[in-house]
Order: sequence, then structure tokens, then C-alpha cells
Amino acid sequence: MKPFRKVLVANRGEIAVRVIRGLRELGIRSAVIYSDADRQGLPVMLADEAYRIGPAPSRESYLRAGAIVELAAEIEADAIHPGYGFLAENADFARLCREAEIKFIGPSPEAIAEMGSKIESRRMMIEAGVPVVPGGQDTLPTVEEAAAFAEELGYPVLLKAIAGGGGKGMRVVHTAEDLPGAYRAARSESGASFGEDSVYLEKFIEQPRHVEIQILGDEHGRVVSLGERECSLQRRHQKVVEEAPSPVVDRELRRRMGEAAVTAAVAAGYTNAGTVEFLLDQDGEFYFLEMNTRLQVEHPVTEMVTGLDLVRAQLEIAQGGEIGPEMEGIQPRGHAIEVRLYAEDPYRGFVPSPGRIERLRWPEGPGVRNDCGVYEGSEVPIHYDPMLGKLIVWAQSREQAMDRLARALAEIRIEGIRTTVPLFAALLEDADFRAGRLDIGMLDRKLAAGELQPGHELELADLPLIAAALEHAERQARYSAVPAAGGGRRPRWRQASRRESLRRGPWS
Amino acid sequence: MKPFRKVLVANRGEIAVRVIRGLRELGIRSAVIYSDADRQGLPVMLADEAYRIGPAPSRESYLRAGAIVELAAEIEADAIHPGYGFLAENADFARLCREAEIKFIGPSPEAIAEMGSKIESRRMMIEAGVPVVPGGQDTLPTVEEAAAFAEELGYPVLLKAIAGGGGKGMRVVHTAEDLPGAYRAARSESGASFGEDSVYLEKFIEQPRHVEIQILGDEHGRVVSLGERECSLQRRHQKVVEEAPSPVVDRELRRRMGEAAVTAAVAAGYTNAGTVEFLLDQDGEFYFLEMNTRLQVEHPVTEMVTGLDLVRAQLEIAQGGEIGPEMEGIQPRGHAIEVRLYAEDPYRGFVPSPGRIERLRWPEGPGVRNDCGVYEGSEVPIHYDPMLGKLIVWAQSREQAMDRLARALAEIRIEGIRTTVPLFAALLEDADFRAGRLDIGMLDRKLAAGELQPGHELELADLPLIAAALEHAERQARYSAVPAAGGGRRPRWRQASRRESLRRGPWS
Amino acid sequence: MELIVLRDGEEHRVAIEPGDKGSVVRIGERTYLVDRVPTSGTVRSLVIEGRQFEVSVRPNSGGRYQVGLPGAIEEVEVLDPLTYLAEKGGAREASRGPRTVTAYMPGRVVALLVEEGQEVESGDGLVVLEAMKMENEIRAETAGVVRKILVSEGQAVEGGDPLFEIG
Amino acid sequence: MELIVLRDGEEHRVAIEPGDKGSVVRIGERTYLVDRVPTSGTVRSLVIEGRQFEVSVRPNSGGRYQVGLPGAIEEVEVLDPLTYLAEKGGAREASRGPRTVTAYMPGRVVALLVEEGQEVESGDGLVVLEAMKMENEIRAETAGVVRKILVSEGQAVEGGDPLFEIG
Repeated sequence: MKPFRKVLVANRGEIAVRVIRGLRELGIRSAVIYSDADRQGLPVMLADEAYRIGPAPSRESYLRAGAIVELAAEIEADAIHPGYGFLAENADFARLCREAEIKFIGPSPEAIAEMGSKIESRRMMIEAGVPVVPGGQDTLPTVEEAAAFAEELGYPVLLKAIAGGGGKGMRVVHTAEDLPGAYRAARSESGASFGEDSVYLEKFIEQPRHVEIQILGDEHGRVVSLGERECSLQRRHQKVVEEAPSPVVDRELRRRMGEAAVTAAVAAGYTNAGTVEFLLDQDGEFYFLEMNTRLQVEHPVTEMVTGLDLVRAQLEIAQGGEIGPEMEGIQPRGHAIEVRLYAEDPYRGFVPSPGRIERLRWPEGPGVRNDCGVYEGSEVPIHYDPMLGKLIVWAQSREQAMDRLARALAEIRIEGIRTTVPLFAALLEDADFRAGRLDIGMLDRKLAAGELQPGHELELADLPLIAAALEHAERQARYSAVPAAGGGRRPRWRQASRRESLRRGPWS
Repeated sequence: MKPFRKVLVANRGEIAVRVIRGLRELGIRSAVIYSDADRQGLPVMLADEAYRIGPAPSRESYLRAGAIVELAAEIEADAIHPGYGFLAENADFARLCREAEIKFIGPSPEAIAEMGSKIESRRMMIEAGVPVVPGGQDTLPTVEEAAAFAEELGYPVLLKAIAGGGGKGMRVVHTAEDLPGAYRAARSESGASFGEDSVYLEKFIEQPRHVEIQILGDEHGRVVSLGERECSLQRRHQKVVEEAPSPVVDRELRRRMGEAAVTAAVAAGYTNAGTVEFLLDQDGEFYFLEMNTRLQVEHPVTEMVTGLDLVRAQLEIAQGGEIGPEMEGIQPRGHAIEVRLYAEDPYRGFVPSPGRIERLRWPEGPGVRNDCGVYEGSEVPIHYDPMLGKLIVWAQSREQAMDRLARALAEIRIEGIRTTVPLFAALLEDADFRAGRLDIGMLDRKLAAGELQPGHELELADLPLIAAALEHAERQARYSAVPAAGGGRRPRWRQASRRESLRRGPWS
Repeated sequence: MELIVLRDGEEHRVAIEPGDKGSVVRIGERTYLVDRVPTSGTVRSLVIEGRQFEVSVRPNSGGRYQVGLPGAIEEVEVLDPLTYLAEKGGAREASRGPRTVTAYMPGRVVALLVEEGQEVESGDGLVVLEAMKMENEIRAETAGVVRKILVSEGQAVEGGDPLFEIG
Repeated sequence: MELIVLRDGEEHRVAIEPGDKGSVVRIGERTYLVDRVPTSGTVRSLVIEGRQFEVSVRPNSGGRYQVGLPGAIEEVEVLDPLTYLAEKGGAREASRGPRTVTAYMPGRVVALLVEEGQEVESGDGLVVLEAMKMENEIRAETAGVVRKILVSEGQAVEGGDPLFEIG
């Protein structure tokens, strides 16, 4: 594999910035695509080269697989980094790259395709011996069969419609007595909703955590686990806060989950960076959920506790590099927390808040990392995901990391648009979060219960009144009449221009 | 010792910001003093409380020991953090604090005084068995005595005037033959310069490195070494770039230097954070230089390779906390480099460049830490040290840290004033620096030889012409005549105001 | 100088007197000595008897100010007392007329959920806007009759654009 | 549009033609297609046939521009060709008169090293300024006679203030 001289970044926002930084540190030239909405974006400003790929809508720009590969060939890029989202997990795109002899920085198209199918990946995991949520997608035509299978799995169980989706035809069953009623209800609801009333059974995992394992695979057959990330804090299935290590994963569990993740990756012939997501139940049992065949949004927390640079690792692996033995059995050092800064208004049901960023001050100083895709004066476009970027802190312990995060959030200033910053400030005062008592439903439950309200208690309640009144008074004074000059309410600037014309004389 | 509720920060600039951040993370209220030149400074804006201490000159503000202690008492601060510089190593100030029952965050006044005297500290080190530069401050009245002592020390030696200073009456002697001539020259030059011609001898250390050991001592008798910093890159004896670990210190040398530093600190009854500075010669021998009884400018590189927070440690120790066993025998992880950003013009002999910072963009992203005391729009005053702050990077290896530093320097934008940023960019391309071949004279030698010229090679030589010409054309277009409106060269805004008055009518 | 400041619908009388060491600000019974300096752009540092506050004050039209505080943004309105009294009288009048529902974010109108003449309750969905890949429903804040629909499906709107008149 | 740009004493003829995909800029034999957008404040992103450059362009008085580049700041002067020719004639005249030495940083005059009427060589020290705790010598850039001393010891000066006339 020849070393890369130029890489095309086929993404936007903070992840494009992250990859551009990684490329610059390796002395590789960075080229980035942009849509019309992103010509003034930070990725373009930091890249060595920038190419328009189309109008604002993703379908006409960042999703144009063919045009992107053609561009890469035209500008003689050696490789394409897909970031996350858009084409990152698109097997056809990876295949197009391969055909054009441009290195796709990620796994093979085959591995992407296999892991992209829920059914296929579940089958593969069972075969490889990776634990999956017990149950089966065989239909249960009678209540007796359902009861027998439920007994086998152990209660609580989850009845699910084969044709299901959106929670319809789904029933949690806690005891054997409840099963017959639930079975009938699930079938009839399923039939009414989907015209097909077959149901199947899965073990119901109560208040699980989302814990995922970062893996790296090189192209020489070596796969390593780099430890776990705790990503249980989600709003409507979207991760909001991530940390490493997980407050409940000890060395032994880390080893077991890491082994399972490596087994999963080896089974798929996986290369480059990837993540195996698990549900972790309250007894410490874990179950394969899915594999993300790309760099994750939350990769920085792993970087900060392992000291590794995952983008560098991706680039080195893609150039044929080998994973060194120092990555084997790596243990986390200290604690890292990431919060995702979304342009959403937590005061108003998280409605998106695009617009111009009138003021922007990042926190700085010890243990603070800013991975962001915006700058003061930039526009947050309406067309894409509302994530501005991420703030990540590191400290020796979880406790200290939370204190540092609170300090960093107090330093941040983002004005002009609304962001999720106040939510995080509230979260840092929540007893469950402080104690690390997390599960994937926790954030939605708390928000539904009206907790975590971003109420800000001002040290001085009158402060906004004082600040605005003084501002107003100053403006009044600046524009107000100068009594000697005729008594009118003549703004000072008009007076100045009058003086100017007097000095010039009427003949000028 | 009662826990601190409020601490007065008796400093300015980046170190005041650093301490304020540390206080906030511990939930301690921060108060800061400011001179008239610093009312709009970043420390004031980040602090919980701010108090004017006097006009701009240091003597009338930051050096007013009595007024500062009185203020601390008045605002009911539990302690004072002195930062570095100003009153940080002033034993009288520490004593005033003690008398006012305000905790001075640092060592005892006695330790400050002892370590503040070069003669006293050297005597103490010899007693404690810490290596010092061989030689003696006994005068050598005859050339024979000098020759005998020189033989004992081994060549090369350094002849120094007892009354000396500024290099006068100083001679390096490489061989026995050269001694008599040098002896006579040194005595006569010394006599002519100082009216006192006594001389003494020291071993001459050729091209040494400046390597220092960070120590921490608690108030229960425990002192630990946290490893070394390499600070050989100095311009006129002022540190410019620091790193940890030193490229030439191995585990064994680190242990030996650490032991010597701990011995030194124990001998002085030292508490809190301190630094023992050594000269390290080319054979790996090290010699005590002096002890700095305060937090150093360059403390972040130690923080980044040890994972410790030294300001937090200072505050915990001052509140009576104990140093834990986990700090014993700590080894550096990865590599950190700090560059000091001075408001000086490296293109013009490092002339200070105070003024308004018109534009400021810090580098962000992985492994980058910004410890700075300024913001976009702030004024760099003429009255104080020209250091704006520090940029620190961390990576897994020295090589990677240098690449990351180059990336970070390429992202930085500071406009309105001149800074040392271009010097660092040049340094990163210097073969000696890249290879870690450093000594305390290296930077001055290279600058004197015209090396490290901050020559920037633009990828596109015509870029400034293109940028300025397009700007000019746009401005011309914006202000140029609209032919239909009378053919004159009437700026558009004048036209607009004319329209405005027409709309209002002449009677308005 | 005497001013009226409106905050969350409450009115506050604020008196300001310039002085040597800063302005003396009186709000009701409370008196503050305020040392205020601009730092950069819309940012001001206020030192009030030692306590320091960094705030950003952005004037909007009509005496409204957006005040950026640590962790929050508030909007208040500043009026001189005479204007305020005059407007207060007018406002009572106006509140009887139709109210305009505006878009609180830019987006594209995906679906109109009501028709002209329809009666709506407070909380009823009026329109679905798509922005940033998510659909968001704008609901009626008060009950009334939809007098006018000012947008059509598929139309792009800016934040603040009027969508409906409800009266 | 035809312009003259002065850089390091050299003159360059620059022709600009606005176009659909950006401006076409000609400098001597070289032609560039430049897509230029302002981003924030004085910052512009220039994309020139794929290559991207982030520059900051700050206009000073008299057609001079400070161009902030990665790692460097350059100053150039832009003139329209007629003005340039006119000034060129005048400048030759002016260069015969006395030159003013200015302070290139703010500071306090610690010591005057020359007297009026004294002859100086290029490189001779003229005055010691103290700024930011360091003393800095300002030296003559050309040989000549000190015609006038415009400051006195102890005086504070701003960057750009005239200190001497040397002719």
C-alpha cells in the first residue's frame, strides 16, 4: 500500500474538522467536499482543498456517492474518509471506491453489508458465540407454544409482532399469568396494524445500559478491543452524553465484553475502526445489539482514556499499518465525559434552533477538548443534523471529570442560537447521574417527569434588569440631544456630520 | 484546617485564569485583584469577584503586599494564591499572610527565604548531599592555589569574580596551560569593574541542559517527585519551550534526579508545589541550580504526562490534604510540549508588541490545551510581562507531539499584535530540535547565526496580492458611483441618506 | 434616569444615577453600585460590590434586549415610563384583536393542520414545520378562530415569519 | 479593473474580472480563478482552483491592507494605476526631504542617545524605549543628520508616534 498524499473527506461539520486535523498531523493533504450551505463552514476553512459537491439538500450533495468518487479520482486523492453518517455505512459507496482504486477508510463493503443487516448480523453473532438477546424470530402460532418458550427464556419477556415497528403489537409480560392476555392483545393489535398477526418472543431486558466496545482491526488479521464507552444517556434513542470507562464495568467485565466484540469483528472479517454495541443488564449480562462499521461520534472519550488517536489509527491501518502489541489489553486511565452540543432549545421541547452564531466562546484550560464544527459568525444550516460539535473533558476520576465539565460549561458562551448546554448543567446536578445510575430510558423518563429543567438560578436575580437598563441608558445618552446644540433630540452622529460639513464649508 | 470557601488570586494574566479554573472545579469561590490596566482582562471576566488594587504599574498594584492581605481579610478570603512572579516568592508576603491568618498557598516564609538565597541554598544542598556544580566560593589569592584547585575539579573550569555579575571577570579555562593568563585577566577585569579582584573557581559545564523536577510536599511530611521537565530552550535565560519527559532522561536518571529533588525539598522543610532546577551535563551528571518555591509557568506539561492537576493538588495540600501513595514513583505517559506565546515580534529582534488583539482563534481538537489570559478584542498592556499564555500539546510520542504542535500552530490566528508563533513554526523544522539535541545556549546560538528565521513559504506566492486586490475591488464597488444618479463619485451610503431625506420630505 | 423594565410580564421600575465609582441602580427597595465596562463586542463586565458578572447585552428592536448570562439567555424590554403608560393603554385595545402566530424557527411547511375559520383550542397543532431533519409541530397558545392562514404547504419560512392570525 | 499592488517595494499589475464562478485575477502572466467568500469579520475563504486559503484582510488607511496568512502577516498597498503614477512622481520629490523616525511600539522614553544636529550612521542607536518590562533600542535605518528631536526623556509614546526627523 502506497502512503497517502491526499485524502478526500466526504463529510461536513465537526467530523470533517476532526479528520482534517488528523490528516494535517500526519502530513497528508486534506480535501473536503461542501454543499452550497457549507461553503463558509469550518471544514472548508481548515482544509487544504475544497470542492463544491452540490446544493444544500444531502441527497443532492453529501449523498452523491458516484460524484464523490469521481471527484476523488479527478483530484488524485488516494483515499476517502467517510466520517460518520451520510455514506459512512453504505456498502455500495465502499464498493464504488474499491472499483475506482481509491482506498475507502473503513471496513470492506462485505463487512459493511453483513453488519448492516439486523437479521444477518444476529445470525452471525449466534454462530460466533457472541451473546444476543435471548429469543427467536420463529413465530408462535399458539398461546401454549408462547407460554412454553417464555418459560424457557424466563420472565420478563417481550412479545413482538413479526411485522412490527414503532412499538405496535409489542407487550412486556412479567409473569406466566399475564401471558395469555398479552398474547391475544399483541396478536390482535398486530393484525389490526399490519394485517399480519404473527408474534415472536424475546427476553425483556429491564432498564439496560448501552455499553459499547471500540475495536480496531488491521489488514493483517489482528483485531483489538480498546475498552468500553457508556452511552446510556439518550434522548429518543439519540446519544446525548457518553463516558469512558463505564461506571459499572470492571476489569473482568471489560475483558469479557472486549473478547465478545473482537469475536464479532473477526467473524465479520472486520478491518479499521468499528464499534460493537451491547445492552448491559442489571446483573452484568450483556447482549449484542449491533455493530457500527465506522468511527463513532463519541470516539474522543476512548481517545482520552487510552491516549490513542483513533483517526491516526484509521489512517495508518488504511495505509497497511499494523496494530502494535501495546494496544493489547489496554486499560482506561482517568475518566472522560463527552456532551453533544445540539442546536436545539431544551426550554422548548428540543426544537431545532438553526441560525447565526452571534457569539461563541469555548472553554479552555486543563482537561478540556473542543471538537466542534462551527465558529463565531457562522451559520448553522437548517438542512443537516443539529449537532454543533462536542465538548469533552478528562480528569483523574469520574467525580473530578464532572466538576471539570461543570466548570467548562460555565465558561461556554453560545449566543444567537439555542443549544443543549443548559440541559447538561442541570444533568450535572442530578443525583442519579452523579452516582452513575444510568440506563437507556433514564433521560427520557426524567424529561417526561419534568426533571432536568434547565432552570438557572442567578446569583443576583436582578442582573438581567441591571444589565439591560444600563445598556439602554448608555444608548440613550449616546444618541440623545446635546442641549446646547438647539435643544432638539439630535443624535450625536448627526451632529458630527453637521460639524463635518461646516468644516468643509458649503462650497466643498 | 477548615476547607476553603473563597480564595483571593493575587495575580493577573494566564496564571490567574488557571487558578480561577482550578478553584471553580473545586467549588471554591474565586476573587481576583486587578490593576487599572486589567479591568477588562480575562481573569476578571472569569472570576466570581474582582477588586481593584491600584493603578497600572506593578509597584502600585500587584506588588502591594500589605494592601492585598488587607483586602483578603476584608472580603473574608480563606487563602491567597500568589501564582508566579509578583509576590509568589516573597517571604515577607507569606509572613504577612500568616500573621493575618490567611493561608498562603505555597511553602512557609522560612522555606521561601532559604531557597531565595543562592549562597544559603547551595550550602544547604551540599549539607544534604544534593550534587551542586563542583567548586567553591573560597577566594584563590594565588595562581598556584587556583591551578591546584582546577586540577582537583578537572578541566574545563570557570573562573568567576566574587563581586561579579553580568559575565565580567569570568573566564572559561580549558587546559592547565591557559590557567595563568586567564587568572590574571579575570582578576584585573574584576578589579577594574568592581574595585575588588578576588576570584573563585567552579567546574565549567559544557552545553548543559536545563532539566527540572516538579515536587509536591504536603503538611504531614511527605514529599514526592512527579518527574522532570526539559526546559533547555531559552532565549536570554528566559524559557521559551518546555517538554516532558526530557528526551534524554531515562527511568533510572529520573529516579536519581527525583530523589535529589525530594532530598532538597525535605532539607528545606518544603511544602506545596515546588521545582528543583538542575543543570544536566552531556555525561548525564546533574547539578543543583536553584529551587523555585511556587507553581511554574510550565507546570502543564507535567500535568499532561502524569494526569495530575497541580493547582488542585496545591489547593488540597493547603487545606491540609495528604499526598496519596499513587503519586509515588509516577512515570510519564506520552509526551507533552508547551510553547510560550509572547507578544513579541520575532521578525524584529523580539521587540515587545503590546496592543489590541484584533482577531484570535485558538487551535482546538485532540491533544491541544490552551492556557491563555487574553481574548479577541482584549488589550495587551504595556506594563507587564509580554506572555499572552501557553499552548500545550500532548501525544503518544515526542514525534507525534511535534506533529500535533505544528498542526495547532497552523490553526492559530492572532492578529493586531505580533507574537512568537512564527518562531515555533520554524523551530519545528529545525533538525536539532526534532532530534531532541538541546542545550541552554542552543536557541541563542541559532538566533545569533540567523537560523530559525520565521520565513513563511506560501503555497501560493501571489496570495496576499490576490486577497488585497479583491478586497480593494469590493470596497471600490461598494462605495463607487452609481452612474444613473448624476455621474459623480458619490458613495452609496451618501446616496442612501439622500433617499432617506427625500422620503421624509424637506419639511421633516 | 427612570426606566421601566419588563421581564416575564412583570414590570420593574429601575432608576439609574451615574456616579464616580459606577452607576447607582435602584430597583424597588434594592440599591446596587455597578461598575460596568464593555470588553468586546456585546460583552460587558459588571462588578457589583465586588461580585463580577460577565454578561452579553444584544439590543433587539423596540427597546428589547437579549441578555446572555452564564448558562442562560433572557429577554427583557426597556421603556421610558411615559412610552410604557401610553403603550399599556394601547395594548389592552390590541389584545382584543387577532393574534399572530409566528414560526419560532426557520423551516419548511410540511403540513397545515387547520383551515381558515376553524376553531382551535390552546395546544392544538396548527402546522408541521420541518427543520434540521426533524418535524416539529407548532401549537396554538390560546384558543380562538383561525382568521387567516399566511403560508402554504411546501413553503420555506424564516424564524419570526407570521403563519396564522387567530382571534 | 486594473490595480497596482505594492509588496516589499515591488509593484505588481493586477487585473480583476468578475465572473460566474468567481473572479478572474491576472498578475503578470499568471491567471487565477478565485472563489472568495467572507466568513466572519475580516476573514475570507479563497478557493483558487480547489486550493483553499483562509486569509484575513484588514484595510488600513490609504489603500494599505494587512493580510493575515497562516503563520504570517503581510502588508501590501493597493492603488489605482493613475493615482500610483501621480504619487510616484511626488514620492521622488519627498524622498529628498527629512525622514521621520517613529516608535514602532508604545513605551516610555528611557534615554535619548543622540542630540539635534548630530550625524548618525545607519544602525546607530537613537533612543531607548521601555515597554513591557524590557528596554529596547530604536536604531537609525539610514544615515543622516538628526534634524529634530520630537520627544523628551520620561515621555510616554504610542506606537507610530514620531520621535525624530533625520535628513
